[in-house]
Amino acid sequence: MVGTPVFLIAIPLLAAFLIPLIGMIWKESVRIIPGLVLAYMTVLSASLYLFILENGTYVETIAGWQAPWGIDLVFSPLTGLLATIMTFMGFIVWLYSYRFKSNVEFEAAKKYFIFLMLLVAGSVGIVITGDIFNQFVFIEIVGISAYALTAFYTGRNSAEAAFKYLIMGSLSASALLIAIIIVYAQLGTLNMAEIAANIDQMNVHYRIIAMIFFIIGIGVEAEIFPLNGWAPDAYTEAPGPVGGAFSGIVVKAGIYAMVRMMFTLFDISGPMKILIVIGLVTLIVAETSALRQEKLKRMLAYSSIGQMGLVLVAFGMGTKAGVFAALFLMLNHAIIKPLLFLSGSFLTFNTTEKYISQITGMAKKMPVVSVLFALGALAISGLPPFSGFWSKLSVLTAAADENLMLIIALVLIISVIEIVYYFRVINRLFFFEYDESVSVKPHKPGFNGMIALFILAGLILLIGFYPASVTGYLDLAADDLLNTHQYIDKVLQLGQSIIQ
Amino acid sequence: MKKAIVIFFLAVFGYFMAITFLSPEFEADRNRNGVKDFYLEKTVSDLKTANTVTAIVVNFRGFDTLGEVTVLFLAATALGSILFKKRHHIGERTVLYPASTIVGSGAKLIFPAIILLGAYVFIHGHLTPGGGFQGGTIIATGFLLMLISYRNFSISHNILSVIESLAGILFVVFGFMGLIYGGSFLENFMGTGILNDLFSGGVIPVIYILVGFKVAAELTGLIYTILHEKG
Amino acid sequence: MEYLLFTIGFLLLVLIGAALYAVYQKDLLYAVIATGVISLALTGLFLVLQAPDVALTEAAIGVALTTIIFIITIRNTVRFEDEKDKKMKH
Amino acid sequence: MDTAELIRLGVYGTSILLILIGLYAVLTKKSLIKIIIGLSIIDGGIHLLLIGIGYVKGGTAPIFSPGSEDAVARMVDPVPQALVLTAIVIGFGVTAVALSLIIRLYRHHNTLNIDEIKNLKW
Repeated sequence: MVGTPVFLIAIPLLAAFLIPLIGMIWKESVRIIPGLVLAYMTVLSASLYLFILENGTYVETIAGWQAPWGIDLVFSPLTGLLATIMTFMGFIVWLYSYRFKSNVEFEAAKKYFIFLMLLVAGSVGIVITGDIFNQFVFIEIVGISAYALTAFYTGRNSAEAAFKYLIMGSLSASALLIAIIIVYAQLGTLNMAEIAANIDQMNVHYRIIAMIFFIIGIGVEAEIFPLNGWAPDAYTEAPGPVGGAFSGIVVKAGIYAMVRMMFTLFDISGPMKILIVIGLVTLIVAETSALRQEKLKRMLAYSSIGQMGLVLVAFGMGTKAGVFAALFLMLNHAIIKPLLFLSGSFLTFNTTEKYISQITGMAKKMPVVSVLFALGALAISGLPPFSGFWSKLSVLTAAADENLMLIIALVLIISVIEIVYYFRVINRLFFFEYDESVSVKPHKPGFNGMIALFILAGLILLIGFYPASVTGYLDLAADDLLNTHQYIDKVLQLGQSIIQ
Repeated sequence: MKKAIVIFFLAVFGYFMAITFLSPEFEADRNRNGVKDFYLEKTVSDLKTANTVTAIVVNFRGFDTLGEVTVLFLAATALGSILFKKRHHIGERTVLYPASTIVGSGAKLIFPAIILLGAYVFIHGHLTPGGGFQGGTIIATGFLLMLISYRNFSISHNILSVIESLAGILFVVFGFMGLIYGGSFLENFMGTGILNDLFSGGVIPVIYILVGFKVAAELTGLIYTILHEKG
Repeated sequence: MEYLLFTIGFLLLVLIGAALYAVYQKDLLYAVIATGVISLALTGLFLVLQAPDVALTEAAIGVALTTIIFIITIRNTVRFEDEKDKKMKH
Repeated sequence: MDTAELIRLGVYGTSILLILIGLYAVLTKKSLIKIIIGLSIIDGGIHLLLIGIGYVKGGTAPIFSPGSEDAVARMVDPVPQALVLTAIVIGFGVTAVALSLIIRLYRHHNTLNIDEIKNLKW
């Protein structure tokens, strides 16, 4: 091991404070240090993950106080898997944007990389923390980095998208704080395991109200309907790689927070139905909106929201197969969506509007990027033999086990819709003539960016042809999420509870 | 029409809030023996810190505080990034009229006192009410007073940034020292001394003083940035 | 005890009054000052409710810093909610 | 109804009212600055709510002075106070970012009216 879970958060923070200092002397460091930190986080997270697969969940206490009293970090098969995915995606996004703005101001680049690094660190923090108020703090860290990244380009609309995001984000943060207040007032603790162990002592009315506030509070990051109004604008206006970071990292953290809250914290009969309803509404609204979009990134954003709806539906089934399918979907989405965003951002390079019509016939000019984009599009719409197929299949089998025919039918219809709108783009990309008056000027994509794209594409093909390479890990993670008692026992190691 | 919907929504929201917080059951069902008693007891016996809030902010929930200074750091950075202009010349400060002699001399007179008060508040954070955040913000208000009273009072952005970075780095380094000498991140690894002494509480006052420096530098920088913004 | 009750009641009334004033006032500068008054009343309440640490923070951040950055923003943008009278800007 | 009950109801009721007033401003007002004012009113309400949670009747501040080490039983709950400290600072950070966004929006649009700015669809 090269560290403990707390390094995943402390090291990026240390680096963020260090960068302005070193940047005064050595300008290139503002690009290199974040990359080194993200690479280190990936290695650390992966090695910790392998470690805990052998030795069981690792709970780290902070400031020397045992779990119910102090803040603790939980590194379990589920959180470890997610943290590894996130840090890896963070590294990929860094790799893609390494030369980003290299010809422009040093100050801007410095800030961009600090925000990116803290975005990843905050998302990892949301996942591995075991304390609800600590989670709130991390949500705010992610939030402020995300607002700043959205408003990064000084274009006309970016400030507006960021402002919209900020209003929704801070309203939902207030809701989250109210939920925390209710829980603390009733149970006198903020530790997740402690809350989970004592949730049945809480009045049912308060439990339901607190849960509603929690859903509102986390829903903005998790992009559930109707709290996702910010997403299409933010994805469109943010710099290209940031869209990939949002869909690959931030949303995953939001979904995790929501699922952890539903499965572990609030043990109400029927919360799963709530998840299914939320997920289905999100799915249908988002996918039908995606069909109508004229702008590439807006379409991708709606598609991303729709996928998250599907994830929630799969989680909502509440069975082992459902959770497994949901995690599989999350993994695939975390790989495929950044590929689409990153390659899409190469295709619409230097345009402000990013209309789909602007990429007409680009395949003739930028064949490699176009093929990679098409690969992502085919994979996410669930066509065999790519990775998306297996996750959609597992959703369908999970639904079939539970006899949820409505869900099966809807998922199939949605898949058709997805195929339609992705093929619309692919059609334009490959089978139309290049038209100089409409299309963007082709450019030579950077070397580092292409490496990032190839890594992602390689992963898609790997999972597509050998799904068994990941299913074992996902299986363990699903077990971990469903086993609330084990979580409580592991965190409250001594078996002591402050509430008798 | 829109207003009617909003008021309906507010009524529903208010109703739920009211039945949650105003019903007598809310108090009756409360579980009083939560973490509170443990914190109060351990603050005196183990940490030897008189101010329990400080002990919680810096030690029991120190990780939150680390996140919180990061939020401030991010906000200050974001402000610079959002208000960034291509041709970045330091603009004239948005103070329309120079301060009158009375305000000017008054500010000069009060400024050292404010700084002193801020320093007092964060040095005594573990003994009396106050601490790093409070002291830091008080110092920032002192600089604010000078900035709006004198058009040519200026602070070097680089120095602020160095103070901020050093304080942040030392905070994390103290956390790691806790990991090395105590066994967990941010653990109180120094001798705790005697309750109500200035040098008591081990690492708590040290970290809180660092937080004070960091908050003061961040807030001053933040105000400085926004003050030099011409609409 | 009566004294405590009176103080708290007064501060709560100030809070609600200032909040309503801040929302309905068309002149944003006055509205911002009203939010400063809210923070001031909150400071007093925190003090009465035995939270001196929070009172100090609220006094420094809520009353001084938040108000001043609001005022700077208003100075850089518009002063009136309606914006019809643009030349009344400052 | 005794004093403690009155204080409790008053504090909770006022904070709920503050939250509602703030929400009303956020949802109906056209001026961006008014929206941010609404947000800070909501924040104030929530902070008051948190402090109200921790208050016990006749309690003392959670600070030990020499010779009062046995006062534990009468102290108010320090945890919500620590949480409010964090929340206030975070709220200030968010407000500062929001106001800087407003300044930039004004630079581009020369107005702060939300109806005139909207060229992104909701």
